[in-house]
Amino acid sequence: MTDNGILRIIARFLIPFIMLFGLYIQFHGEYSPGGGFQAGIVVAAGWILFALIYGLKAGLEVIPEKAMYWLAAAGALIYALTGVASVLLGGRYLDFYAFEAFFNTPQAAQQFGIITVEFGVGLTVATVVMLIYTFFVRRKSEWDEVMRGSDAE
Amino acid sequence: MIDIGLLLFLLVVAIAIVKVRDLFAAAMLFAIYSLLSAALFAVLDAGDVALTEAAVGAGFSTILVLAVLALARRYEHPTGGHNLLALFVVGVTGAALIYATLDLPEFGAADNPAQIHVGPHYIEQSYPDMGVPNMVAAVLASYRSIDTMGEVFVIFAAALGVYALLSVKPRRRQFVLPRRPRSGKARDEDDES
Amino acid sequence: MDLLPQFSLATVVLLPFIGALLIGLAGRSATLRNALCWASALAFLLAVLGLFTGFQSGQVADQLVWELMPGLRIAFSVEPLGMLFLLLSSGLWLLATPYAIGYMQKGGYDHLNRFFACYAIALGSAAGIALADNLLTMFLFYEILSVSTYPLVAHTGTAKARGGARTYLGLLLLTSICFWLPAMIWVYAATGTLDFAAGGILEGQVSPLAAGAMLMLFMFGTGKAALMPFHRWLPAAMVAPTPVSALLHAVAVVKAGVFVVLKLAVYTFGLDFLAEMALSDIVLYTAAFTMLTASLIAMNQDNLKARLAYSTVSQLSYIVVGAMLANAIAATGAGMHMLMHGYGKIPLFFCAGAIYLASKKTLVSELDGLGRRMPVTMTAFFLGALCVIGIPPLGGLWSKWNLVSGAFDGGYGIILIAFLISTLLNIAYLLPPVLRAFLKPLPDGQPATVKEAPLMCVIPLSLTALGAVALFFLAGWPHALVSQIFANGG
Amino acid sequence: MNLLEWLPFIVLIPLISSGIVACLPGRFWPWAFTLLAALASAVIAALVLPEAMGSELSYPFGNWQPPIGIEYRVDAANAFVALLVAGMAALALPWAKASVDQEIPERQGAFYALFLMALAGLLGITLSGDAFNIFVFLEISSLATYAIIAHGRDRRALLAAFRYLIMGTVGATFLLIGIAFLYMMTGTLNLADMAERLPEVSDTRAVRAGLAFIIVGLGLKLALLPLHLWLPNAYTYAPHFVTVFLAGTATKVALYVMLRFIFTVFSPDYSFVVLPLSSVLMVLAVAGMFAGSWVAMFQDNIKRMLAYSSVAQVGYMVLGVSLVSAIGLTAAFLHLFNHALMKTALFMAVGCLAYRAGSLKIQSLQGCGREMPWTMTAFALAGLSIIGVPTTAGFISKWYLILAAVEAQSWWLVGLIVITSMMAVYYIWRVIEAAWMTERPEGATRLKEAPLSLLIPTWVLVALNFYFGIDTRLTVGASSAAAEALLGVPTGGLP
Amino acid sequence: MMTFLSFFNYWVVIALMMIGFYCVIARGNMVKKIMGLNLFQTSVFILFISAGKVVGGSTPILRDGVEVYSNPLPHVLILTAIVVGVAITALGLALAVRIQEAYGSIEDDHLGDEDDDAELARMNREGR
Repeated sequence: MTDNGILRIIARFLIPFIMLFGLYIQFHGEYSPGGGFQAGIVVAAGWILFALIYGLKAGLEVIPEKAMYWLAAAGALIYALTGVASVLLGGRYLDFYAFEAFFNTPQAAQQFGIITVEFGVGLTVATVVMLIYTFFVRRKSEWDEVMRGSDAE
Repeated sequence: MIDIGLLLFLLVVAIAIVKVRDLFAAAMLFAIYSLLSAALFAVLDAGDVALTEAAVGAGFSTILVLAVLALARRYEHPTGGHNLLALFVVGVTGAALIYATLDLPEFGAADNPAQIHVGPHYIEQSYPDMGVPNMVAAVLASYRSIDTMGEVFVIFAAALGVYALLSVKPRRRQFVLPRRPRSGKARDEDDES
Repeated sequence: MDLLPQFSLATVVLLPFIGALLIGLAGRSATLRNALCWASALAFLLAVLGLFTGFQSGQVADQLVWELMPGLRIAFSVEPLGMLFLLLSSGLWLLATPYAIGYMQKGGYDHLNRFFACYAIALGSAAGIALADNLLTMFLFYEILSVSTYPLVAHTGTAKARGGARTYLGLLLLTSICFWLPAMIWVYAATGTLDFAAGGILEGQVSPLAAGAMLMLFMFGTGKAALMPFHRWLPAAMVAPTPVSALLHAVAVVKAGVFVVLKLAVYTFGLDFLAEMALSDIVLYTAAFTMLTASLIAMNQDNLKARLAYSTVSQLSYIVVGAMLANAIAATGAGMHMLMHGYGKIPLFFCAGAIYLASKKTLVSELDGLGRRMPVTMTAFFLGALCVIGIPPLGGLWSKWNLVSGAFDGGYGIILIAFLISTLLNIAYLLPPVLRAFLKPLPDGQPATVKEAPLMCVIPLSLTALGAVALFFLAGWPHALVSQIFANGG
Repeated sequence: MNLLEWLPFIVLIPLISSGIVACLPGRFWPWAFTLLAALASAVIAALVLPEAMGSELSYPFGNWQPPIGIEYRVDAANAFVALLVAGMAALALPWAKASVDQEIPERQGAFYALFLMALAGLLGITLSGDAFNIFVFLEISSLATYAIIAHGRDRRALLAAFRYLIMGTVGATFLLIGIAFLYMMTGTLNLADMAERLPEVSDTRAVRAGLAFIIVGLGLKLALLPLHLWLPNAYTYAPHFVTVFLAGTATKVALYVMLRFIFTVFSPDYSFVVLPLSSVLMVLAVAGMFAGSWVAMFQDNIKRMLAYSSVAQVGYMVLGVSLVSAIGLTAAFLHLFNHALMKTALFMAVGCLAYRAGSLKIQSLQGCGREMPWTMTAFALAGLSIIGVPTTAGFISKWYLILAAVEAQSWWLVGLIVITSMMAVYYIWRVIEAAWMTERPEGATRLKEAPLSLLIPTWVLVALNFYFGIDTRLTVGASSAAAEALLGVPTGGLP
Repeated sequence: MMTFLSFFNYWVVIALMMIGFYCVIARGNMVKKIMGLNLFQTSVFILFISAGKVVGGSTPILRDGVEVYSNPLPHVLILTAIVVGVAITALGLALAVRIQEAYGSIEDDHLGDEDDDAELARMNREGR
């Protein structure tokens, strides 16, 4: 598939749009269907498309496996630590009204909280999907390598 | 009505998934099933769910199944006849479910318990409370935020699990029953995790 | 008097356990181990004697160690029956110590640290049973006794020993957990207490029928009393080295069993209540049946130790019968029989061991002519046999006398006859070995090299046999001791 | 800050720590951080327990009052279970170091992170007062559990994990169906709110079926016969540390949630009078006690034997519940706690054995008692506890169980309890006999005693078995308070 | 009273669930089992979502001119449940891959039954 020129060209155009769409879902989630999870999947889908066409190796050059792993943890921690922050500010866990001090209205504080945690969700989902995809697809090539190696033995 | 047709269609696809022995075909059918149920969700006013089901069921899950099929046999072993015990268990469960539906509230009625308790609060209060028009997002990320946090950790756990399982390098010798290792070297390598 | 140490009750119970710990840690030095064995036995005896003097002057206080739950206590107290049992076991432990050391070393056994440590634990648990203030404490030490004697029975580790030990532990735990424990919980549920009290705790609290059911559970649950059909463990335990058979299966373990029976009869059910209960007769007749059947079986055993084991089964039932006759005279007789049978049976086992050590003979039919080679041993055997049978001038007479008059007083004619027949059977199975040894000539072709067993074995067996004789003359004090229970209106 | 504000951190500390631990490199830091997290969680749980005795604490997340938001609602019953779970984790972790280093030399960050998630999931189920939140945390713990079971060295660990995954997910889906019915009938997910609104609709088929589905779903997690099939293999082939932790906690939490539904959400009058739940549970419990003990008697692999014994012990707990009395329920909670102590101790001892011996077949362990005396003594002592010898924790729970049966005049149950105890004697004794009363087979490798880092925690657990067998104030007090909290009535001074 | 449409809706959903459930317990192939699991769960999701539907209502996103909204709560729950489902699928399939490598099959009939404990243990020890 990596040799198919037409696909490459289409992908080159398509992938930015997919990413844009993902970001739109991510940050427009309060107004229309969508949110962190869907955005994460879409962004990951963009990357997967890239990896399908340019090869997994190229995909991993864009974002290395280690980075995915850490970002996945980071996303979950962003979510959790937002809650901790609200406790430190004197509220209950995940009580976004606690951020009111930084904003004009309580609603704004809530929206800030929602956007932050949704970002955490999106980050984790996107990286986890990429990570799982990486492992499953790479398994095949690793396996082929082993088979070849043992045949040569 | 559209959902009668959709439901029947779902039924057909589901039976086909169970019946078909070619796992590749089953995976494709499963993607169709997911898309159909996504359509059903959309009909039932659940836009967010529809989007997610389509992305996950028809996209991600299918890719994973295909990746597994690249490593394993594509065709399922035939199972000899019907599994009577399984049929019995399923029959009992189904009967219990049907028994339960006899008293369930009318589908779609506006005065169902689910529609008059708690639910309206979200519909009415989410905008005043947080100025977010998408009630699903409001409930998801604020009213029931801890659930969603749990969800994030579930998916993170899945990633860690897959990482732990599949970052172990595959070894040739695992195919055979490890009764008599062929050479000392192979034996050393066989040890895992 | 002041020379004797005055320990609290828990300390007395703890002494053998401490000894066991030290013996277990003694390492490879045989001298150190032997010294520790001696020291523990001696210390224990002194502590018991000290307790006895305190008891006589009424100075011993009850002791609460710990309260598990309201009404569930680990507590100790002392009363005449327990005192008697303590005196018996502590005295015989000291006498058995040289025998055990000699036997085990001469016999070339391994793992002696474990052996002597478990030996001491068993004695300690017997003391715990003797001093228990309530059913729970008694149950606790009863179970420790079962578990701690398991390694002793299985000591040699052969398949046969393990099989015997499995039967042993299996039956003892089975009966105690399946019958004793539920009965105890039932008593607790019914009365809210488990304490022993003079005159019993059950009267007026439960219906006679329920009490009867409890009695059955308790009596058959006390597997150590070897009531049929739960007597199998005792012959099975004969695979153990002889010192174990001697001290534990003639004294500590089985006496613990019948002690529990007596104690339950007197302090939980109360003799009066027991007499009212129709169901107690079932136990009574089962015991009488056991008494006769075990004697009959004993007659047909060629293996000397097995014969002695069945004899023990039979003799234990005397005590159970005594308890179930539910009157003061019979109960006194039962208490005394604990002591008398202990002193009568231990020389028999010692002798069996000595014979095995000296000549490797285990069967009655092989004893021909041995009396001339081992005169001391066989004489001791003779005295022990007479004591068990109950012939003057040996202590066994007095306990049997009391038992028989108890049966007479209670109007149990059948039991009276059973005692009579049983005594005849005693003669029939205990005297033949002696007669063979002294009257028959050595069979031809046998090397004449058999000599007396080592002194370490011969001295204890002579001493215990002499003790049995002495008890004939000193029977007054155990009688007085046991009678105290009933003197103050019990 | 007052204690209530700390309440959610019982769950949150392990959960958040898992994110951090996943990124820690090497072998020391993941373990140390995990230990700290579990300790902190246990300390908070210990502080909360006295507070929760006799009163209910409610912590609304996001400050949204229930039933709009999700709350943690804590009374004596779940505070007790939470302390048990967190405490067991904190006690098991010091033991983990050596064992995990040996079994899982690499990627320990991921392993400990998964462990923490399993722990946080269990704690979350325990504390949550919201039906769907229970489902989510159940899945966190389950998913993490499948993954850590699959870490076992034996390849059958993979199969065990897979089968557990299938059965566990079916169970969770059943739970979800039950929640769906209850939600459709009441319109709420909050348990307390649900309890208030249920009486109006309780006489409907949907609600009855809902309860049935919830019980079947939780029964799977609880390993109640005949839904126990996943347990023996999962326990046998999981890494030893995982078994140690799971054996003490996982089924207990499922039992607690079941009790919460039976007693609080539905009233006992409903569950046991309208539905024949009592007899169903009793039959299953008795069958579990018997079948579990029976099969355990014939196992060659010690770990598998103990796993079947766990099935039997779950039967004891459910039996206590099925007697529907204050004493019975107290007995169930007591056994829940005590069984955690004894099984953890036993599996720790077995882990010590495995650390040196490799194989856990009884035949290959003949004579090991003399080569590993401390390990085998610990095993024997913990075994006494499972048999129920006085002064051990096992005796106390057996005492209460029999007391409850006597009180209910069910003599046949008394008989069954003692008979299964005898079976326990048999299977424990088989190991002890092999360890001490037989000689080491010819040519067998000499075993060294396990390292102190394994032995000390094992002996701490053994000591606790005896401590709680002697000092019963805490356990009996907390258990009867828990029973009171569930029954909603004072039990009137238990004997 | 319930109308036919209601019953039809619920019963088809139940039929779907049972097909999935049957697939889980009766099929030996692990991939098929996981698919069955997904079928089962997805059908339960449909049940949940139907509980939130109000006839004549619309997607719960606040807009002018819309009076009746469907209940957003089930949607939220099912969003979470879908994520849980995909997590399980991923882990299950990863396990299937490893089982395929270790046994050469993913037909769960009697895999592992004849594994030799002693042999595996010895190899583990030597691998150490």
